[in-house]
Amino acid sequence: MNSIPLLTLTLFAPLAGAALIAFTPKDAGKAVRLIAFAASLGSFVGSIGVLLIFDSAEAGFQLVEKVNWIPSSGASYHVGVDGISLWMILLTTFLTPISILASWNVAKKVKAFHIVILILETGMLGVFMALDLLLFYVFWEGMLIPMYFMIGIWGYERRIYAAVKFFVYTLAGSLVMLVAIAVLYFIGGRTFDLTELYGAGIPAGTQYWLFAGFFASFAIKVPIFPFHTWLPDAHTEAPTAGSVLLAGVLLKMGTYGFLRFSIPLFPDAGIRFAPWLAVLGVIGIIYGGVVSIVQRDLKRLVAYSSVSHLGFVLLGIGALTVMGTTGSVLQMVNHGLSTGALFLLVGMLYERAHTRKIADLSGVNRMMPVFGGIFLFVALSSLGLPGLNGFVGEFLILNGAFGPIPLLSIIGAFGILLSAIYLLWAYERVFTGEERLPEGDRRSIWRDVGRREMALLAPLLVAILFIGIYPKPLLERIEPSVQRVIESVQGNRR
Amino acid sequence: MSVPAEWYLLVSALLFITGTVGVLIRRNVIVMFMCIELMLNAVNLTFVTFDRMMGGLAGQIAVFFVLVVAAAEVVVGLAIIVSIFRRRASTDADQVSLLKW
Amino acid sequence: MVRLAAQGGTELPGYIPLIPFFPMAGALLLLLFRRSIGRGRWAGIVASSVIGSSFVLTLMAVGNLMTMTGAPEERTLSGPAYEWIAAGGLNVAMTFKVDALTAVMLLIVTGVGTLIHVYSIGYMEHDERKATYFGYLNLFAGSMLLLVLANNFLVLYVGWELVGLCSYLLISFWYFKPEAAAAGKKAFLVNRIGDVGFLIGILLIYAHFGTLDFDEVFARATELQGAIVTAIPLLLFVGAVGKSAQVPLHVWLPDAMEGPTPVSALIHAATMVTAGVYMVARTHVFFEASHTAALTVATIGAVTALFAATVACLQDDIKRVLAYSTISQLGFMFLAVGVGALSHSPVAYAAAIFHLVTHAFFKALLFLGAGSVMHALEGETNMKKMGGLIKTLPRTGWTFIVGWLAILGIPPLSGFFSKDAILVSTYEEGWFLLWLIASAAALLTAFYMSRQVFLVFFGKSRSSEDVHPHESPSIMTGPLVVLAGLAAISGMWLGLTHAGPIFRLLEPLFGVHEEAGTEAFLGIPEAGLVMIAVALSVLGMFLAWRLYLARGGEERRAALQERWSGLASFVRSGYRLDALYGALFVWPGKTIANVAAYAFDVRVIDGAVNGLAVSIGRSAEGVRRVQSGLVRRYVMAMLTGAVVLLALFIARAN
Amino acid sequence: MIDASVFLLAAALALGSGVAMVLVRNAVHAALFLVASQLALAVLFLIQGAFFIAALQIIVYAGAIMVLFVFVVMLLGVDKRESLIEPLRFQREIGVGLGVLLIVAALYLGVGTSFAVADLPDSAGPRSTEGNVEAVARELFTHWALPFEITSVLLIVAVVGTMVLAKRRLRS
Repeated sequence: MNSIPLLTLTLFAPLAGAALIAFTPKDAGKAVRLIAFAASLGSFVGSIGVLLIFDSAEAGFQLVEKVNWIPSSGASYHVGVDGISLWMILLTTFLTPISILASWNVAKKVKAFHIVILILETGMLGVFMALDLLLFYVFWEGMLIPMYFMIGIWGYERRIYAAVKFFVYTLAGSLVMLVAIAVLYFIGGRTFDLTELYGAGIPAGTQYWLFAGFFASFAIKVPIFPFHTWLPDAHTEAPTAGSVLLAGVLLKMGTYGFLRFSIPLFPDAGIRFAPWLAVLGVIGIIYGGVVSIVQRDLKRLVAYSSVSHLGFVLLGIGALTVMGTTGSVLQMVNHGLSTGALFLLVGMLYERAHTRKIADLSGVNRMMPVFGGIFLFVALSSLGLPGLNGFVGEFLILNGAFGPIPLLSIIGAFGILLSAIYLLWAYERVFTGEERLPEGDRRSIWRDVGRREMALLAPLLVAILFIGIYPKPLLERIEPSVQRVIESVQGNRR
Repeated sequence: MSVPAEWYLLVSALLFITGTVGVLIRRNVIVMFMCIELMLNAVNLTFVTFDRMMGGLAGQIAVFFVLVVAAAEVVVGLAIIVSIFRRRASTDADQVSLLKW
Repeated sequence: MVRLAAQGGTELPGYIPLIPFFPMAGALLLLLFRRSIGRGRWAGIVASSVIGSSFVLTLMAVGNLMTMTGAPEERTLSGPAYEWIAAGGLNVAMTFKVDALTAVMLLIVTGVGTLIHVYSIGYMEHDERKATYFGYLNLFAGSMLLLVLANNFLVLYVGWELVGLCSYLLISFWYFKPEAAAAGKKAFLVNRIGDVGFLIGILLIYAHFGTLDFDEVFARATELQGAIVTAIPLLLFVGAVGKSAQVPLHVWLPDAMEGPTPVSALIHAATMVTAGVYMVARTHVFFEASHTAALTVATIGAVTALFAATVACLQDDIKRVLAYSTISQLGFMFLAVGVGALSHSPVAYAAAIFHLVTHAFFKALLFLGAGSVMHALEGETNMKKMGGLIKTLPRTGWTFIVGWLAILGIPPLSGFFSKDAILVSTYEEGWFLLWLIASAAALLTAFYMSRQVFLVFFGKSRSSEDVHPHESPSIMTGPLVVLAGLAAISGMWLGLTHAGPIFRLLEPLFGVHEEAGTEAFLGIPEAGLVMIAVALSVLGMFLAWRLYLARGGEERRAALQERWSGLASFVRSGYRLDALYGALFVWPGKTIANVAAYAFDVRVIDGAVNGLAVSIGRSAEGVRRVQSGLVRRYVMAMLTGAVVLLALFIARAN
Repeated sequence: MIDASVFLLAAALALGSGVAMVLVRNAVHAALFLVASQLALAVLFLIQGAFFIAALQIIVYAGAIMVLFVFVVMLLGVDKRESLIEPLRFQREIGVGLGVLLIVAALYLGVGTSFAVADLPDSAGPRSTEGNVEAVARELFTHWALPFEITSVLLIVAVVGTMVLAKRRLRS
């Protein structure tokens, strides 16, 4: 169909960059950064190509590539995109160069850092592209390792604890999923191929168990209350780039997994458990919001807000309506942009103040008005202000969920109140009021947003505004694929 | 009337058991090593016996390879013993228990 | 606004989307290039001309509207600007509609807005963040225009939230003052409480109609059955209560006075806070369907009018008096729409909008006048430190007096006509109790406004020696004069009788007023009601004169103070509602959050996770002793395993 | 009959010296007993017709490998005798117990089963007229050529590894 294996190129461009970096001399920091940036940018260009080729009218998988991998076990290198994964891929390739740019000041083991980040990108892209369960699993686990090193080596004070917690927690979930994959392999006719496994006609009783197996892995990744406690630790201790990619991309893998695997593979179980997913989502919205309010560490606050935001995504998926689920996919993108940007900003703040404690900061706006303005803008996007991206997703989710599960939708609507409380209160304490810092060399410490920082923030801000005002290009590509998933499930309802 | 194959096998089994018990109860590493050699020999006998029963040559080839491996193993093993002895002046297996936890 | 051109043969003239677009673009320009535009008066000039061009476009639209022929209902301009959200059956376009009600609102927003922009040029002369200020102001104007132009609940909601944002930004414009920052946040959060109700109302509407377009929803509004008939209007009203600062969500508005005074005039008096009234009027079909909802609106309106008026009587801050006054006047408007919905009375609706218009004029005038006074006194806001300023600030003083008489309802100034329309229609539709409450509020209004005027402009000067009041520049007094003119004549012009232009204009929306025989409750004819109202105003004025201007006033005040000091401080603090809410919601909320975050999350959930890890670690600690490092033990373990396996094989073979 | 008696003799020798090897306290004696056992095994190979293996057994095992053993024993102190005290609790008892269990199992299996290939050719050789050594060589260098070559790699690795391990550090 397509002569150039665009997906494969996009997928492995970062890995090639990593290999190249491995052969650069140790002290060539600048070259390493440039190679890494170029490689991730190459991947981004590739994904833009994918976007251009992508046919928005087609609901199924496109740009499919399939090569035998382990023929004896029916595993193949099978990749493709649909309207759901397309945006996840773009989000990944969009955020990675930004993260690399944001890490320009990382001085520790520069070479290893960039190798890790590029391997991570390939892993993340693979998760979103894979249409073969075994391939998916390999990428799913594969990206765990670079993230582990990223947190463990380049993190803050409690990095080891956070990294181990993250790793063990996620791995524990994945193992259960691996068992489920193995069972599915034998039940579903000895194949790992997703397109063949869809509609494999698994008996409902078995579906429940397999759903539970996949749920364990995805629920931890999302994370769903009460499996969320790895998240604040990992996000807070990770270096900025790590936090951005964790929040921006990794968390989406859980909700993406529900949409790509759990629900279409096990439609009966999907219908049965979807309301409970929504319930967990609403618990996440409220709980995450409430807990965020009283966080004392700005980065931790942003981390907890992710729990709340992903609660919305889960609510939309649990609604099992085209509108709600389309909103969820959009919200996944939105959260990646907004929370990614928030982590970048908190990172920049830390670089200057060397503290993230809310109580230690005050009146920052006075010294860095541009920075304060950008922070407010992103916070507003995160709290769902109409006209910015967050609102579109949240409204679609709430409106889509209102039909089947009105009560949950109403409770979820209070999430927008909570997000306003925690974000604006934090903004008030950190950015407004009287500045409380030594006079000394304030100018050099509190320089406002620099050129490099602006360059990496600006694309995010533009995207946030664009999606808020004109979400159509996204929605019209997401909807057919979501519709396909929902119809395959709802059509199965007996 | 030739000797039935089962007898050979029984001898081989007994030899093997002897070697095993030797490994368990002896503490001199060198002797333990010898016991392992005895076990290998017992297995060789089994190979040859089965080979005769099947009427082929594969068993004898296998014995050949076992011999080669055994030779290599002995050489490396004894080297290890020598270097351990240099450090600890002992060939007692119980004295070497650092590789744990 | 990415694609502005009207698409595909709609009736919407291409210039309509430009009305909100101009200020929005202006805002973007000012905020992005604030450094280069920030010098001199350029920011103000850009912002004013942008909003001015919106005003011109509005005039075009109104002209267009007036020259239309056809049935009154069809005299509208409407259509989508571009498709916004479309997914899963939901299809929301940026649809705009200009009808009579919108036209009125547009004129106020752009007209009064332009005046206040111009005034701000003078007022913000010395502020170094002028460009930011004007950017926010433009953003507000654009959002408000979006709100009133919306022909769709979601677009309305967009404008609704955006004006809330601008209110937040402008209240905490001087963010380095902790009070200002806190006030802004409070405004946003209290508004958000209302917005959540509004949002749920929208969800409910979509669930039942499958669309959010005004025309279709209103046309089918009577289809509703059951509890939802009441639920929808009440939820919408929750939004209105938050936005329009009605009891019990009014607490943000007095604090909002931390913002620059022109902001108070534009956002917190003339335009944004009236959005709630506009919304209820716009969705009146729902309110008419539910007696409960309509009664709630009218009652809350009346109660708020009285409640806020009592508080206003005891404020010493020149702006806080006006803030409470605004709350009270908004209560009048809600009373009117409530009565309109209760009794299906077009006159009452029209009276609400009429009052909205006149209030916009005279309250903006009063706020700007107060701003001018503060400007003259270098930021002083305490009325106890003013007095006799009519001599030094003649233009400010006389225009302020026009506003004062207008709000009092002294004929023939505008407030007289609009307030009377409300009181009369309330009375005539048979809501005697509500009329009584409103009349009491009117009496108090006369009292506190007179008190303010007497304290500020008459009597002896109480300001400290080193303050030398000076009249504001003409760029500030110019708008005052224009507004004073409007406040004076707009009543006569628009609504001299029930056949006045404003009543006629709104007929397509609310229905035609039928001059039925009025069944007066106590047999008081309309003329009598009017005289009662005027008498009350005069009485209020007289009381204030006795206490604050006449000889012996001070002693009388002292006596009252002695007798009622406890009550007075209670009322002055706004009935301690802030403290009550603090104890009722904020404190428990923070406690719950703290417990959830530091006890539950850290101890229970994370405790379970870490506990599991620790217990696995502990058990591993025991198990690892098995690995003794003793080779012979290992061999024995292996052999034992082999023996067991062998035994199993033998057992299975038999 | 000759076969049987040779078998019995050789088997007894192999087993007897095997047991003796386990029991004697002196390492040199143990090595000598092992040699004896291996020689007896070579006889058992011989009477089964595996001439080549029998030769290898004597040359490589009883010859080369055992020399190495003796060499190391001598090197590491020939005079040391293993003490009779067993430091590991129950190690000896359980070891012997397991051995007994295994012997019982082996006897049970050996007596209880028959492979029903009673009339094997007694000095079997391959079916062809070729001698045993030629047959093994043909097989080894045709069918098993690659594994055979790989053993050379193994041996080289072993030699190098041994040198590395046993080399004294030259640093002072």
